[in-house]
Amino acid sequence: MIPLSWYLTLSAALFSIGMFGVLARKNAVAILLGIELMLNAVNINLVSFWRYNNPVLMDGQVFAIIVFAVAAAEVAVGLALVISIYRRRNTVVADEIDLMKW
Amino acid sequence: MTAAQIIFLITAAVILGSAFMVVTTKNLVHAALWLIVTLFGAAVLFATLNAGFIAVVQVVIYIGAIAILFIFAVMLTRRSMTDTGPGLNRGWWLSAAIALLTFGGLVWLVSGWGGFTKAAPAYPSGFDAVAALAHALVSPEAFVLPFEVASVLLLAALVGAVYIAFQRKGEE
Amino acid sequence: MQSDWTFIGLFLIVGALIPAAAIVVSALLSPRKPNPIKDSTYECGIETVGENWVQFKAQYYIFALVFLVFDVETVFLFPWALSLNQLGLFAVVEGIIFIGILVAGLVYAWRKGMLEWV
Amino acid sequence: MDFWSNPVKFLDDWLTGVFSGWGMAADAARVLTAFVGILVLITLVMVLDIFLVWLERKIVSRFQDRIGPNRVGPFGLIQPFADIIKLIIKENIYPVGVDKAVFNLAPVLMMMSVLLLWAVLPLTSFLGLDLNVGVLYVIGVGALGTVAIIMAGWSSNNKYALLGSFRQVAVMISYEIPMVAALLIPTIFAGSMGINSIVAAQDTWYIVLAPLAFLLFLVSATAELGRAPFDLTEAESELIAGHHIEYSGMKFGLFYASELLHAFTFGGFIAAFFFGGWRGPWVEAYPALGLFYFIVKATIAYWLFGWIKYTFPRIRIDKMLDLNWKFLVPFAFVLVPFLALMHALLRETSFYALGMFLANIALGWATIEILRRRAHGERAKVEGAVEMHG
Repeated sequence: MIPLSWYLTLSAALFSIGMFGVLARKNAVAILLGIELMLNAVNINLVSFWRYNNPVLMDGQVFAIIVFAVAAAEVAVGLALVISIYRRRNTVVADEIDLMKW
Repeated sequence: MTAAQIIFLITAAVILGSAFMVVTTKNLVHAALWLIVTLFGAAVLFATLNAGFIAVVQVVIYIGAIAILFIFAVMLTRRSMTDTGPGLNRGWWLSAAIALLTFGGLVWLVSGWGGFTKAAPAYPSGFDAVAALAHALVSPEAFVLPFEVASVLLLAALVGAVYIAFQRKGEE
Repeated sequence: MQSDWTFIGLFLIVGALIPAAAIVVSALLSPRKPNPIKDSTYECGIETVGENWVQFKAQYYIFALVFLVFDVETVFLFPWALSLNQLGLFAVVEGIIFIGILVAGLVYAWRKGMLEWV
Repeated sequence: MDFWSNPVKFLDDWLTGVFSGWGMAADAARVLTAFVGILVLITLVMVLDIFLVWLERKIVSRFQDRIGPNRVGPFGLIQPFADIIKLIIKENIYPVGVDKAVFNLAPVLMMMSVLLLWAVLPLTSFLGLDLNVGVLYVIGVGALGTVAIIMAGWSSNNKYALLGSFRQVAVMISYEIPMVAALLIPTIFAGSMGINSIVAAQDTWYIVLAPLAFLLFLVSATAELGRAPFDLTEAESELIAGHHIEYSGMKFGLFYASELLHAFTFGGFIAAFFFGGWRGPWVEAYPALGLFYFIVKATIAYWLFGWIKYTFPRIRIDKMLDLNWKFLVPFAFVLVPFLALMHALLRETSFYALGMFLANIALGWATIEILRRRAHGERAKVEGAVEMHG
């Protein structure tokens, strides 16, 4: 049988990889890809907690479903912002999008 | 080693390998395709965890909609087929260090918790998780409010995103 | 339950292997005599101009975006559809509210002229 | 155990017994048996696919007042095998700038996305997995096909392939919404997402209870399959051949075969969701008879797709997206709560089937009336404008 620790370690690793992507990538779309990885790591955690705690209580799965909705909303708005910025400033490099700095 | 463990290890290797490709590959379309592999691997994990509904929804929403949206966005925001340039920041090693620290910290934190290595309780025989989930989401004494609020959240996202991305006439 | 997913997993493996085998067999049996003309991009015999990159309309993104939101919502309707027989009229009212919110978004996008292709 | 009441179970038990007799663990023997069963099923499906090529060519030739293949074998039945041999020994061309890995993966994924549907297709009461998320599984597998089209179009390094695949994907994702909404209705009626359970619950065929849902599913499935009149990706006169322009030999063959098989599979789903699947007379006594009923119903539905394909002219992409977002989607979101309400109200009554049918007729009539009014208004506007200028 697989102990819970395997799932938790995997999701921690996936979360860290996603975080690396968010911090290190230049392209704004790639940063959003990293965020997707992090959200998936969260979902793996939620579902494995559901299974390893008490499968009759559905809270973990309901949480995962809500995370899907949040991920969809996040991606829709995030990519819309990227496209809008690209149209105005012709760049998708996050470092060059510094209008709010000043 | 049981069969379940072997399947888990293969899936985990695929997930982590493709996730690594997502964050390092220069070509963004490839990155999006690798993301699809990662998402599919996560769906396999959900299926092995008996969460059939989550597994299928993962494929429908993440692969069928979100990944497609990513590919469309990549196509819209590029100057040519080959323009990729350096994919990573100059300070990427710092990011790598932070990510490694996060991983170590997270594992250290949860390994101190009592339930870290516990085995799964026996799955109640004859229990239909999909029906139970359906009931939990809709019945008034469970999660009906989050269920309805989620649709409001999506409405807000739709209105906001469409407004931002929409190209008004005369602009460019 | 678990055996169902094992079956799906086996189906996935066999379903990938058989088309892959078809391609491999054909690669082994077929000749390979490339030349520059044969390998050029096919555009009805007209010489290819520029790279294969074309400027896409932002409209593709808008439709994908509207689709994403509606896809999530319709998937959420499946749990509702499953428990309809148990919960009866209460669930129907709930579903009507849910779909009403959904349709409000559609009406907004329509009114703003975002569903026009041109 | 009687062989004819459940031949698959009988063979399954027998083979598992044989494998266990070789000293295999019980679980391993069961998995190996399932593997062999799936291999046999998929091989049969591929043979069916070859036969479909012949059937398709016969159908199209009849519509175009021709005879179709009639030289190789009786009625030209051996013709598709000759085609296959030709495709296998044809040269594999990799045009310049092709992304080889993605290019080779796309046709495999495309075929796989169709074959995976057969896991849940309820061929008989005992064959076809009753997955408890079956309906969503069908939609999810369809998503893999969308990805395959994008991969093919992008990796070909050809503007027309890229444009074709993006148009096709825009259309497929748009029409997925009404399709999912139409599939909600059998789910509501049966109270289950397992496709075999849905078939088993159809004491009256759902075409009687929800003819409008059937029409909605038929239209959106035609678009989802990328068949005429919605075959924008293969708009030969504009885009050459869409996402599979650069494919040759067996890889093109896989795209072609998967398109035909996809249409047949959706014919099967139409039979399962709306025409009672394997149900028919004497099925309770001889369950194996269900396979015959199912194949007949699926073939009729497949022929319906062919009829539509060779009758209607292609629709322009903007008209097509208009049709979807401004008619089918709003209509679907009226239809689903309306039928759910009627179902909840009438379920306990004795005139359930009749009431549902009449409710559908009423809603359909109201829709047509609204459309007619709007069309008249549009027409008056256009004609008024013409008169003013004239």
